[in-house]
Amino acid sequence: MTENVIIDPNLYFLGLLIPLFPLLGFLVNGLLGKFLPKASAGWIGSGAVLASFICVLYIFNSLGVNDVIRIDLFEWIVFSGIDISFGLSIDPLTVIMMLVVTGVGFLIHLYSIGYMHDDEGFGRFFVYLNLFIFFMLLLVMGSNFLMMFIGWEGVGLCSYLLIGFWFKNDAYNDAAQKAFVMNRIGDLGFLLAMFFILFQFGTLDFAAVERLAPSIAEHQGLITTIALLLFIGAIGKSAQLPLFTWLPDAMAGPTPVSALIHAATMVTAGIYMVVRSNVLFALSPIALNVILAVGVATSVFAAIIGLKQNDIKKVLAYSTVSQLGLMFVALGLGAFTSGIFHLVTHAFFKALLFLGAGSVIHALHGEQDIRKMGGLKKLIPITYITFLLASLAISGFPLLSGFFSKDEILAHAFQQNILIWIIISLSSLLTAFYMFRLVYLTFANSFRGTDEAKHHIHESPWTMTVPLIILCVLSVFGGLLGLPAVFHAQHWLAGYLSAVTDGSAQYLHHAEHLSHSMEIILMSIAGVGAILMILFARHQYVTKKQLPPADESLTGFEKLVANKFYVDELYERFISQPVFKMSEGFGGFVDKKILDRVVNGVGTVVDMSGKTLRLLQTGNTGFYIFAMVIGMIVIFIIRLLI
Amino acid sequence: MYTLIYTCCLGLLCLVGEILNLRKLLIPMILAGLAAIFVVNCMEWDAAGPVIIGGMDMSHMMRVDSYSIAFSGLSIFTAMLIFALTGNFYKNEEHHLSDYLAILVFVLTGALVLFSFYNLVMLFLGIEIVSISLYVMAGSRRQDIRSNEAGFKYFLMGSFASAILLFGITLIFGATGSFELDKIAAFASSGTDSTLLHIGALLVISGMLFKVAAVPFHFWSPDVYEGSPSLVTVMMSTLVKVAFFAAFFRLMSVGLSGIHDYTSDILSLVAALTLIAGNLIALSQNNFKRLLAYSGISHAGYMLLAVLSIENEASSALWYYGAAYVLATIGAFAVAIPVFYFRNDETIDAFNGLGKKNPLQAAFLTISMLSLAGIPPLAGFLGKYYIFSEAIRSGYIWLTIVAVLASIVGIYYYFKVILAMYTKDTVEPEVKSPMLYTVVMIVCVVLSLLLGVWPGPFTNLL
Amino acid sequence: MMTLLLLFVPLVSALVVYLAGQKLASKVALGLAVVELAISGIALSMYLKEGPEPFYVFHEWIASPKISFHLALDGLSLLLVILTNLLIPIIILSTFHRLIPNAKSYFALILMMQFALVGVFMAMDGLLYYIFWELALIPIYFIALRWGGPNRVPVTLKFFIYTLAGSLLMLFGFIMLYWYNPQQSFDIRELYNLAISGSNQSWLFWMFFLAFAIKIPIVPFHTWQADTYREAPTQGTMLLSGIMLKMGIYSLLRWLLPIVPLGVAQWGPLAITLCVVGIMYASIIAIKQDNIKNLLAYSSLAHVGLISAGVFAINLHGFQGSVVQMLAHGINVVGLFFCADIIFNRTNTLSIDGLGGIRNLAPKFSTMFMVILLGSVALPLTNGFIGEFLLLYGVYEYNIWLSAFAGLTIILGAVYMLRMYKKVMLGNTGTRVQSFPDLYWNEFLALGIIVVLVIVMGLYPKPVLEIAEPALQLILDKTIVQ
Amino acid sequence: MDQLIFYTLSALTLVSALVVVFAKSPMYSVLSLIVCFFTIAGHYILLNAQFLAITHIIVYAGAIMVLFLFVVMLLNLNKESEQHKPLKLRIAATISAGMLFLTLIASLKSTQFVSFIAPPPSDMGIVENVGQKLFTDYLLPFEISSILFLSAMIGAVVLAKRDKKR
Amino acid sequence: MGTVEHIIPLNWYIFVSTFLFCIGVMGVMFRKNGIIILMCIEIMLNAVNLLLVAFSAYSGNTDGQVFVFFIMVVAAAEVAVGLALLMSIYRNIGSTNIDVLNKLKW
Repeated sequence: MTENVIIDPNLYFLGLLIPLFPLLGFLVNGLLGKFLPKASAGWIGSGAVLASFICVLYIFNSLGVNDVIRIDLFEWIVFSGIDISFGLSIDPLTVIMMLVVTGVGFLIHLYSIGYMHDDEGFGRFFVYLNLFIFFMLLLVMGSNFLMMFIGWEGVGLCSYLLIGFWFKNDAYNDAAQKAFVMNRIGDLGFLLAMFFILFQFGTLDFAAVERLAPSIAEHQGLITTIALLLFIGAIGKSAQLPLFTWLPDAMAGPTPVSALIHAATMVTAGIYMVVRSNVLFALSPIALNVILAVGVATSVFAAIIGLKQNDIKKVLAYSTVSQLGLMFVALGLGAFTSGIFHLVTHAFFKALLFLGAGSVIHALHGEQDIRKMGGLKKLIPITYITFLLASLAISGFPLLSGFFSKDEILAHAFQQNILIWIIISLSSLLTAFYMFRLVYLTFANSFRGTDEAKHHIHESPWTMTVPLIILCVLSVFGGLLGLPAVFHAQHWLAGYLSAVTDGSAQYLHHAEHLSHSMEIILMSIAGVGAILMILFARHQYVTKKQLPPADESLTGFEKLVANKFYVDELYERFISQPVFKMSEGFGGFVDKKILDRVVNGVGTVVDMSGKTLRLLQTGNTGFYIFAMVIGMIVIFIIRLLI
Repeated sequence: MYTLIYTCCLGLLCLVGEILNLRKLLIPMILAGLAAIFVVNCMEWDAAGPVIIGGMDMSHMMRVDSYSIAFSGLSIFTAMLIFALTGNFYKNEEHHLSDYLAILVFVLTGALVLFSFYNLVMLFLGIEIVSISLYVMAGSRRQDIRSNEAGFKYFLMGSFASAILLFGITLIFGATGSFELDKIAAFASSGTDSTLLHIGALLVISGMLFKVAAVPFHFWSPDVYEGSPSLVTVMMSTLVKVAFFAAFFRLMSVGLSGIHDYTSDILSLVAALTLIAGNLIALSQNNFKRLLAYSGISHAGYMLLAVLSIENEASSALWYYGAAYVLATIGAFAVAIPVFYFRNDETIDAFNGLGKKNPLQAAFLTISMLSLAGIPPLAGFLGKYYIFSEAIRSGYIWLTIVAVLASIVGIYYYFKVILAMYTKDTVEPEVKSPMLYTVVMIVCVVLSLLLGVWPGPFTNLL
Repeated sequence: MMTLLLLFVPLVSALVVYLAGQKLASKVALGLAVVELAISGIALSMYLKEGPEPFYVFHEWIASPKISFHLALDGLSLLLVILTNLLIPIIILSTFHRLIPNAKSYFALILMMQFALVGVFMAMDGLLYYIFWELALIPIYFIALRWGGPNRVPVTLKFFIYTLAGSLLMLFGFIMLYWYNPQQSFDIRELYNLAISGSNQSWLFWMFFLAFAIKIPIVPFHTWQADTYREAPTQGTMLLSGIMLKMGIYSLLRWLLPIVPLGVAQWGPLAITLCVVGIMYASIIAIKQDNIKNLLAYSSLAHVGLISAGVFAINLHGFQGSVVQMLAHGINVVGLFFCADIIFNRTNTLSIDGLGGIRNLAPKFSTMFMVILLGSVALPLTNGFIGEFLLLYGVYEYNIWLSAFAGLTIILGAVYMLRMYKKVMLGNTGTRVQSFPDLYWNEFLALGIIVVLVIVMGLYPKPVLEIAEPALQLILDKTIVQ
Repeated sequence: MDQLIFYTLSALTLVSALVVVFAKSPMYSVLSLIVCFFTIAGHYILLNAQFLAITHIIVYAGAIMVLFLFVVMLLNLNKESEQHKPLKLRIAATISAGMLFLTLIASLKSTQFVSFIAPPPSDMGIVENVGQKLFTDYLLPFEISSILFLSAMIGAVVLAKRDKKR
Repeated sequence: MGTVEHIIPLNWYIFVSTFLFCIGVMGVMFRKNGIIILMCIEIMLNAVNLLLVAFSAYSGNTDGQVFVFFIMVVAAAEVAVGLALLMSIYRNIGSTNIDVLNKLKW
């Protein structure tokens, strides 16, 4: 990899501005919020993000494929053996992520203005959102692992704050806390990984680590440990098995939050991190296989659960988990670019889906159960159209963005392991099915709610619809970023990210490239499969007008699935409860009954012995003299014997 | 030497003063006299020659050296503090005042003899002067049955102990053919293994242990301390205790140093017992004087460490500890006696609410208690430190550990008093403590602070 | 000169405050504390310019036994002195808008405490240090005793005797050292170069370690802590948790490791294990605590466990981490206890059950509370993170598994802290929360300062690291056995 | 001859002492104590301490015992049939005293003495020798003992004289 | 007369006086009448005196005899004070039984 560090004051300055704008927005809204008119908060927030989006665009077209901008602000933790600078660096991968973050971020800000306009916490919401954007940018821009970790935990904090945004509701607060703690579990792994790296290489700087990593290639154990610990972090952040349960609960937050944090950006941080340190992973086949396994398992598992969810946002949440799994499959296969590709497209259509869902919920004044919806296609047409297209994209309908990105991953899987190809194709078929189950139940047929509710339904304001339309466009044409060779176009994204991924290329075994015909066959299989699934869903829910039954009527496997395989309950039973029991045991028993008793016991013993000895003092002179005599006798005897 | 003579004269003067009806003047006179004697004593510091009487050298009887002068100075100063308290204490029994004062002065005389003795005869006489006078003083509240009891108990056990002491002295005489410390020391260190000497030494030590109230010869002290008039208790627990210890130390370090190995482990056993028993029993006491009696026993234990470790510094450690102990105790009593008087109660509850009613007194009593407990930066702490340091230096490690643990226990009962003052409440009115008492209290507390913060002049006194 | 000023200004101020009378006491105290803070600021600038030399004070105090009035101010001491002088004004500030009976004694005692603490951090003669160490115990005892909660008498007495028991053992150890020292003195420079046999060193190690372990406290010597923190008045708790337990950790660094390196080599592993066990033990207990002060007490127990673990890891990273975390923890815990006090002052309860929903009554308060809380759960860009990162890294260098276990603290810490925040601040308005006026100016000021410190230290810890490094390097060299 | 005297005297001494201890009535105790003292005086004479013997008789038999008698009469204790301590205690007392005796003897029996300046002058005990000693070497203690007397005297007076007020 | 030290070994005197001493000790523990106890103490003192005289006779230096004088002095003084105390007690409780004296204990 030939990175040439360009020192251009303008770019340096712009790069610095990118995170500063959201920070500024955060400070302004946070500190001066109460002095400004309520509405302004939204515009300030959005403006800040827009500003940094523009900066990103500028950098995007002025940054060559092999260029890197390094922005070293100041020495952070520096003394013997440790040298961690507070610095940012911008390379193509970063740029892509920044584009997603700021671009999608801006649209969602805009959307939120409409969505949240009558919420009492309007200002606070944008404060948090800006803070999130700031941390997310730090995450993707950080020039070393610790900087990334700042962003990493920062976004965790923001997600905590935003999930619990409506803090009066205890359930929401629990969800928020759950999210934070589960992320923390991953973070511990990340932290330990950093210790290993720091100890091995004496630095946490990405470039340096990438340079030095091969030196320990022969220590498979070590490198695998590092990679796996890092991956644990990714698991926590990107909601993979077994730490995925927080994400569905995280839907407690306002819908734009779900769109931004829990679909488009934050949850993909894990992917970004793996790609960022792809060399480390590439050096450890074991780690890659683990990733692959986890990814596959997650994608199928989540897809299955998705089949039986009736909360519009929960369905999307599980599909997110499943899609993230798919991305990890890509990474596990060593197809880092494909992972990023799917990340980007997914960001588009999943954000769109959430926003659409938000628009639906907005229209229905907070109703989220799809069994109480239906027939909305005429009432909120824009939402319907965009939502439909997004669903097509995610289901892999030919020539839409999702089709290409997914297909690339499938192709890689096919090259390396036919079995994996089968499994993930299955999961993408499932995806297509539950997505359209969702679409049809929501929009098709006739409204199943009360007339009173129906009366209130209306299309959302432009601030909400515009982002929908833009995202819709993106998710339709997003595929252009990575047209496969079949279309006689070179894969743009792959080329753009080559500098990043080349480092690892040499360590990955490359199966021979598929023949075009084979690729076309695969594509058509996937496309046809998707379409068949969609038709099947239509048959089920439109023709037969089937309705998902009430939860309690479910039995057997369905019940299991509807209850998410009781994973939450298992964790509750086997982790939380024991810890609480321990807490009570330690606090109530060990601490009070044992340790404290021992300490007090000493005191008691001393006191009692005093009270006993005291009785010798009988007050009888005869006895005193007697005692003295005995004492003397004892002395003499001691002296005689010794 | 002159110190002794003048003190005797002072005692006689008291009696004369009685005859001349100068009761009012007595106490000022004594204080002035003691001050003068104190000066004289200090002047002897460098000019201490052999003791000459009627042209005869009495060096075989007593020697005035820095040791005796230092302790004399301390005890004279103590006596001044105590006499300052007598005025108000005895104001109800004026017709006996002069007698009491005279006897107390004679106690001081005996103490002076004890500091400078160089012959077992002198030791014996000194002890007896002090003891007999104290028997009287302890029983001096004749209508008070408790006082009688205290006096008689003290008398019985005291004379019993004296008899034992005498028996020991006799055996030593039998062994060495002399009463002079020099000769005894010479014989003892000559290495001739004489059982007579050993047994005699043990008996003498038992006698001394009784006088300093060490376990198992301590039984008299709590009862006597509790029963006697408070002022006498002060006298016994401060001046006299120090005097006996000084004598004990002199005996062990000069006379019997030759058989130190023979006596040391007996003594250390006794010291350990004393430390443990004294502190433990004190925990459950509710009567202030009795509490101080037990605490006095435990302090005897600490001082025994000094007696055990007979190095040069040990004497100054003993002196310093004695000083700290004396100051703290007198300071405490200077607060306590008026409280007892006004609240007519000698238990710890008498101090309830003192923190609110008399903040000054409470604060000073607190400081005295802290000093007794050995909390820095008060004198009590440095005193303990020296004693421990010397003991460790002389290799009594386990004994010192016992002492340390014991002093941890000790803290508790000193704090009982403090807690009573600050956490309990009372309906009793404020205590109006006489001016002289306040003065004494302030002097003691200030000194024990000074001694703790700036001990330079006093630490290497000897 | 500077050193003596630093040491004696608080003592004088204590007297002044006592004489100032009940009305003025608090304001005078605050003013004088600020003066002291200014002095330490000057001292800092002097240190940065001229290094430790100008702060060196040596007078013969007692000839025999040789005890000298020997003060010095290296980086380590300087930082802790600054921490002390920084927290005292905040602590005093926290009493405004509160009714304090017999205020003059209260503030006089607080300033006495400051005097003793500064002394502890600057004393370089064993016995002098010991005297200050003990002296620090008296004021806090009386503060807790006279202004404490309903159950204060037995609790404080237990605390006093327990800690004093430890320190008496330390005194014993010091005397041993004195006689081991051929020059026969307590001068730290000589104590650092003693050649003591391994077996004796392990005795000495225990004598000192117990004293410090009780003071810090390290599990299982902590049983006095929670009760005392709960019963003591808030300012007392702040002093105890914010500064006083730093005495213990500081002493580990200054008076234990370099003096008995062999003992440390022999028993250090046990000690560090105790610390790590303590971290998990305390964190787990904290989860289910109902009383806020108890919860904070246990959390603080967990934190100091980690700090001590870093010390016993015996490497520069651990040391640096412990120093940074000492400052961080001092600041955060004071802030947290102040928040607890604010809650108690408004709702008259500290039981989590009765509380809730304060968030929407007092946004300013809850925001600041949140920030400080994040600092104590070691979120990046807060002071807590720097400390815990370095500490865990130090422990990692010592032993990977230990650091993995110790690392659990960042999970458990999040659990109990957020649980507490959730139950106290969020959710529906609790039964005990009728009206909750937002921060008064003094509370806002105090918390504001703390919040700023939390962020600033997290953002730019470099100065702290640089100041501390030489001293720590020296200690490390003395500790590592060849 | 001397031996015979010695043995009889010693026997008398011990027996009379025992009588003092065991006698029911105080009066008997007093009288037997007097006997005991006289026998001890006899011992003194045997041991060439003639002057001491005289003083002994004067001081003890003459002064102290009279004092005892006086008090016994005054408080007419002789009537008061004193009930003894419980048997247990008395046995304990006897045993402990016996043990003390045994231990002492056990440790003293094997004593060899400092070489004596033999033969001692047979007139060492007569007045001028003792007086010589007393007023030269022992002048200081002699003076000091006056203080003792004084103090004891005052004390006795203070304690014993009836209060006018009562 | 006056040659006893050549006929009778000193040990006999040690024996006798020790025995006497122990009788005294026993008496002190045995009786509870103050006066008798006082007498027993006198016995102890006299045992000491006897031993002293014996020693001085055998070692032929007068110091022992001189010491006896002082013991007598002290004995006299003690008796005086002791009886005085006893009187005042008798005045208060109408008895010389020392076992009554146990108001002060524990």
